[in-house]
Amino acid sequence: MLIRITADPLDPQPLVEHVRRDESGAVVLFLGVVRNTNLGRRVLHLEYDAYPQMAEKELRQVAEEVISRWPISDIAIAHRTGRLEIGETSLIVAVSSPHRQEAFEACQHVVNRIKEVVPIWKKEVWEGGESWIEGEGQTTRQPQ
Amino acid sequence: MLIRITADPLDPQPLVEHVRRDESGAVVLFLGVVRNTNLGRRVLHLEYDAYPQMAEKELRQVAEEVISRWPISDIAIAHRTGRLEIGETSLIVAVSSPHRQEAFEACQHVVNRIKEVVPIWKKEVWEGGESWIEGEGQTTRQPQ
Amino acid sequence: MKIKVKFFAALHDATGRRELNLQAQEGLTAGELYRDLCARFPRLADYGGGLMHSVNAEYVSPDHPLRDGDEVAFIPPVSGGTHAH
Amino acid sequence: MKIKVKFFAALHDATGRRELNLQAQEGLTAGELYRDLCARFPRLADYGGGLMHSVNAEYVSPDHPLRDGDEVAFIPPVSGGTHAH
Repeated sequence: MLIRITADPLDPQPLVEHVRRDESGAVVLFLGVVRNTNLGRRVLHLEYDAYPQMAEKELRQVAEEVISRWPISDIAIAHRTGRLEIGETSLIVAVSSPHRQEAFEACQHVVNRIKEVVPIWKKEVWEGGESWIEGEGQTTRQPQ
Repeated sequence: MLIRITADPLDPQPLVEHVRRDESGAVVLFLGVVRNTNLGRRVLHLEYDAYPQMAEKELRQVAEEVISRWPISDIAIAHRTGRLEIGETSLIVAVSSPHRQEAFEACQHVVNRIKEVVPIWKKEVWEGGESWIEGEGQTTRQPQ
Repeated sequence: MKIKVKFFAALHDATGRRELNLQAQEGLTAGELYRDLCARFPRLADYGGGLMHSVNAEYVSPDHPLRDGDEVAFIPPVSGGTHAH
Repeated sequence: MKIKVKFFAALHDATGRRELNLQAQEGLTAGELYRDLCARFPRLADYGGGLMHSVNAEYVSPDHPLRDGDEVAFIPPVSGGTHAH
């Protein structure tokens, strides 16, 4: 298992190498990338903040939960923090398994759980404003 | 769209770069890797044979079918041929989309369709024998 | 007892701080600490509704009693992972 | 008319060839060509059941009539993609 919170750019290849085993027939990778619009608004860049020790602990729990539930070989999760430009990768989840179906399901589950429990936050910066995002798309109340 | 049949080792990063767009929020990658057992038998290596022109045409059709059916941004597919050792990557499918659910579904569909219609074949080589594989796991009749 | 408080994301903006070391009376709970901090940082009160509490990097309930040396954080609704929902 | 035949995977093993150029009579179908080839390469007959036919890299039915210059292949059940099923 590999869990990493880092301000450095993310590269998928080391995660693939980390999870692959000789009994693995499939590796499924998810890459979350910064896109240029959200809720109809043109996004200039994002900023990710994290509580690193707690985020790593929670990511580890998510990974353990998934390993106990699907017959998969291993999981690697890397989340980037700091300022990210359009097109940069914020998250990589890699899951390996002997059979492909399980790897797809487990990878999707990890991505969903990360958005629920892991203390990482993103701020969208657009022309003329910015806002911390809550959950899947709501914006925070903006204090005066 | 990127479709490639090649005898060279496969690297995921160029496929990610190829499919990513500024409107993409998700890239899902599938890597098929050679594992050390199949049907209870210890596999030494695999050999992939292909009808390259026809395989590329069929892969392109699979990709077009998926692009017409899911709201995804782009697809890249690379399939390796020749002798592959345990742990080497035989297939990479990369799908990008604004939202992640579609990328997972479309990627899975591409992988399934490849095993149905694309003229590529694998031979398993194990201790004391070898066999071309038919579909998902049956072995060919072995001519005397 | 000594308590360290960490502020992230919107709470960092609201307080202008990443971290705060303070003295608290024995038996103070995580929820009581939050209310005390709202007096000092009024903009914090805007976030009360959706916050979770954590002590030493574990989620706890607001009535969790604090102990000397604890690291406390108030966790706004998370939004990590991907930009694609 | 001139026809090019390609052999892949098990059919390559069965014939010992990758490619064969031959003269065929006008109107010959893909399925008839296969039966003719079985006379020349008896091990080919072992694969008849599951084969698909292709002409110029498109799947066709066995009664597809061949034309001068066609490239024909007989496609055993495919098994590409991944090793994980």
